Amino acid sequence: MNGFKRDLLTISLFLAGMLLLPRCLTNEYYVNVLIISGLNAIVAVGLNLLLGFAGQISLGHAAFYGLAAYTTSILTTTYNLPIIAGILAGIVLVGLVAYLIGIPTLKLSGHYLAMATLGFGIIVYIVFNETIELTGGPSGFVGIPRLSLFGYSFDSDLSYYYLVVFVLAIVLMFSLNLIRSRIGRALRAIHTSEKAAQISGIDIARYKLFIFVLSAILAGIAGVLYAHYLEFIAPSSFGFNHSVLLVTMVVLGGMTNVWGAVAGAFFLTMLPEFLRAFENIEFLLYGFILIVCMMFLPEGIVGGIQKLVRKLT
Amino acid sequence: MLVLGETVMVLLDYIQFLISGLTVGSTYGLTALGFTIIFNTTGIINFAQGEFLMLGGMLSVFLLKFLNLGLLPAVLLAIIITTCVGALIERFTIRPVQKSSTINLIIITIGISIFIRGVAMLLWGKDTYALPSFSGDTPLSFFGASMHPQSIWILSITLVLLCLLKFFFARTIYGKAMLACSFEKKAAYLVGINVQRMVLFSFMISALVGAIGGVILTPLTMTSFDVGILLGLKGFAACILGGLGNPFGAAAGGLILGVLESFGAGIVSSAYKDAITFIVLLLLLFVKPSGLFGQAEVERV
Amino acid sequence: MLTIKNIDVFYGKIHAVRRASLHVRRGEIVALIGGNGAGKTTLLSTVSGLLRPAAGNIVFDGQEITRLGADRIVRAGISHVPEGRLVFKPLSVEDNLLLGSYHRFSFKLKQEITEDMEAIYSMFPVLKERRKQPAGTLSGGEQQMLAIGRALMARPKVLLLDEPGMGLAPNITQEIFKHIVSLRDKFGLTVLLVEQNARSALKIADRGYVLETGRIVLQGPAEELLQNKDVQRAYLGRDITDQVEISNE
Amino acid sequence: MDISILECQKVTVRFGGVVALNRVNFSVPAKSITSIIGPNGAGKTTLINAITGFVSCSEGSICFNGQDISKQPSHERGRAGVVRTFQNLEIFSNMTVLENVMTGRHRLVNYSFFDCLFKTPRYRAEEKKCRQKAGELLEFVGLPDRWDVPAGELPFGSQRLLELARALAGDPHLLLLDEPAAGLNIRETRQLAQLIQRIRDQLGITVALVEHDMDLVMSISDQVTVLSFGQVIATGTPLEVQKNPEVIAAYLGGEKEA
Repeated sequence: MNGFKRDLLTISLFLAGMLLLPRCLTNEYYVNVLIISGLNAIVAVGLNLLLGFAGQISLGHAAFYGLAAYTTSILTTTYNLPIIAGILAGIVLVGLVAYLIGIPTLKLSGHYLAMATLGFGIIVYIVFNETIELTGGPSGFVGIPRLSLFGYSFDSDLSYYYLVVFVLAIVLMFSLNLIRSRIGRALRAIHTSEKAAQISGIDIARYKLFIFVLSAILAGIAGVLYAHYLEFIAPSSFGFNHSVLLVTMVVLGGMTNVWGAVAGAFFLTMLPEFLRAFENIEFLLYGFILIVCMMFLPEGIVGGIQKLVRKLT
Repeated sequence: MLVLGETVMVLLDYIQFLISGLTVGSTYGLTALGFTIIFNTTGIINFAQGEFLMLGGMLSVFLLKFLNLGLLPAVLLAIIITTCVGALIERFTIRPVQKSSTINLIIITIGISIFIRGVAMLLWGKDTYALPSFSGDTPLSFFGASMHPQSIWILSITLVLLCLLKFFFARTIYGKAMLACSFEKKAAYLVGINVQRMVLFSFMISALVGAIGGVILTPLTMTSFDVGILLGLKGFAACILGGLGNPFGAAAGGLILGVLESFGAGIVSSAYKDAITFIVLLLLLFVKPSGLFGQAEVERV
Repeated sequence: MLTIKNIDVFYGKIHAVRRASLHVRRGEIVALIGGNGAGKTTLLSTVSGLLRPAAGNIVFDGQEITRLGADRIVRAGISHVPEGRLVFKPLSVEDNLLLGSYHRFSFKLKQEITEDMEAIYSMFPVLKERRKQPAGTLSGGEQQMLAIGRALMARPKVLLLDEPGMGLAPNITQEIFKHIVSLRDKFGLTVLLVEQNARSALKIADRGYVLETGRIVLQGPAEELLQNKDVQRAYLGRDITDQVEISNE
Repeated sequence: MDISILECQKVTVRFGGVVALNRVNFSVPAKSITSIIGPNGAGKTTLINAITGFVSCSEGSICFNGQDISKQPSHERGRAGVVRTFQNLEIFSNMTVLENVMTGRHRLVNYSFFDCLFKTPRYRAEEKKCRQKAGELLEFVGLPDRWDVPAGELPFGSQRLLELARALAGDPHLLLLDEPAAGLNIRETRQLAQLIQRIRDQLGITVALVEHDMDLVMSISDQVTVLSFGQVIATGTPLEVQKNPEVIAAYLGGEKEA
């Protein structure tokens, strides 16, 4: 009970803070950065469920992000379907693909799983680039309609920002609820000891598949929101580098904590905006963060702070 | 006659595909070999393996162009520097965290690879560089198919390197000691092998092999700061194709992958040549994760 | 020659050896016996440097070796034949023996090493027959001979033997024990032997120590221990009839 | 004795060419404490692994409550009520003590994915019940406090008890313990002996254990089975087994070879 109330409180605080944030900004452009951060955070929270809680790596999550984005773009633009249909189709398709890929893939572990998800990501990336009639190829897909739902059009960046924050808050709430349930316990059990999990009656294959699909769906939700926000998408946003960036966000924020992924996503998305010379050292810095985090701070920023607080009190 | 002519043409094409496939495939094989050497002594998959190839090529270009060294000294120096980088990686990032879980080690080596790539980009920018061929660019004719002289260099150096490694692991006590570490670590300690040092050596040898692969490939394909990604991934794919942990399976996996890719590009579509690699790989992983030449033991990791 | 003083060893979180002390004199065969889980293997692994003791010290030939790495201890002259044999299965028998001489290997010594290898072959002729075979294809007894041969290739002064009879038929164990005795008689090799099979170990040993849950509970000349009823207790637990009598009183 | 809850017949397990268990017949009478003993490498842990499905047997049948479970995956056996602990402790170190036990109750907590997303009343009721039960069990095994600390921070002896509590949380019919006393001191071992007896007497759960501490085995067992080289060489009461010359030979070395 206690944990539940605390979650509700933190999420309300987070929501309030996020909603007030744009008022403190001097430059409208930053709303744009915040939206992208929020979208990345949605993917990262999902990836964290897989990576941090269930202990299964995916180096192909950007592919799910992109798959949903392209599906809704193609359906709503080329085929003029209503946006809501495009969005649903995008999310459902991603779930389906994750399910089909997941059945054989999740039998693998460690290096094999990393390789399989990575290979999947690269195949999808190549398909985005090469099916030019469908996707527009490397130069991108243009003319995607801006999101409008139930007659309301999210034309201003600010309204879109509120939408993204709202979705993120719901995703967070659900994730926290999930973690504190028997399902969350089963996932964490699989992470530490598959043997002991089995003995407790947990069907590990089923749970791995479940969380893989769920995290892909979250990536899909962020993907459709991304497409209908930017109105333009290109394969380069959904490649191997982006998959690695997503993993970096989760690792940096802290794999054992739902909030870690959010912190990591906002930090790494906004960082380039604040470092002028960043473009040149971007990679270098990401690499450095990954190494240092894994070596000295395996629980990430949020996990590290929590530990510190616990030690002090 | 027309039909016969066409058959000959097709045959010629096939020979051409085979040659270019084997050429590229041998660099995949070398990369895969690098993965295997480290994996066998430590159980780690070094996702930064591709960067050794990049460093080999880029450093050669840099030493040749900007320091005005001759081709041979530049290449040799580049290989030596890369080998040292391998040693540094082991000493400062792998050794302190050896007991970490697989997932953490994967993330660390990915971090290393991004870091090295970042440094390379900072130093040399995003341009593409060329390295002169070792012996001119005049194509040689081979059963009517044309062949770049560098291909011969690549094939022969790969072959020599394979033989040397085979000799090292099968005939010298140090090679055997290195294998011993992977088979039975505890017993390796007990016969007086300094396992820690063997791990260091394995990183150095694998960096060396990677650098040589990078150097010989560069005159044919050019190089830039990010060539390591795809080369590394394909090397890893070759590794799994041949059976993780089996050095000669890895080399064979590389050749098979190269040929497959070359035929795929020639017959199906060049656009999907990279996809072919990974589709084959995924299918293999689903059907037989132990690889074509591996034992049925997947739970090594 | 080898003195262990008051060592405490943790195996993971388990306090496996508690303040154990023992000593082995030159040319002696000392048996370390006790039920499973008593800490025998842990104790041996600590001597050979695979594990670090939390407290206490180990002195060998007047030199403190408590904190040396395993490779340095082999160099100092202690060879350990590990529990479960741990031969390098994919390597040939010959390579296994060769690696036994790893710490002293150099091209100059090649002749000498080949001679040592021949000596091992004459001791275990079956290994010579199979010298090109991968060690993994050998039977359990042959692997045990190989493991001992590999350890001897290091030319040790002290041999630590961990359960050489485990999983082997009694007659093969007997044969291996015979070899151990003859090694001591011929070369003055010192042996610290860990065995579960208390009787056969004590039969070849000069002295023995009985370990129970990490503590040395009994020690003495081998013949005395053989007669001692408490040794059986250490293996099969307190005699229930005793307990019953006590509770009836 | 009473009817058997578990009946292994001619169970054979091979690893590569090695026969780890050779036509083992082993039965556990309901509501009993049955011990499996034997020298190192005799196949004791392999037998537990075969019963819980971590190794598959190449021949033979394992019947639990009259039903053949030898082909079922581990988690289904767990759900059927065959639960175990591990020699090297497999606790969930990333969870709190209480959560560990709650995880053990996984199969008995009954709500859906949507119940937990929206924290429906059903979720709350079930979680409350689960937490309560977990608390009771923690008290039962003797861990009355520190439920909110990460399980990895508990001392070793407490982790053993925690693992026991987790195993009990699934309301098992048969509890298999793999060397429960390993690493415990004498006082802790004595407590463990009492606890095992309470598990049988108060909870009515059948217990089978592999153990090296013979004082423990002989004092609490109703029946002892002795394995050697993958074969059963004796079964009987502790007294019978202790006097059995074949058993003494297996442990101390036979007389016949002299």
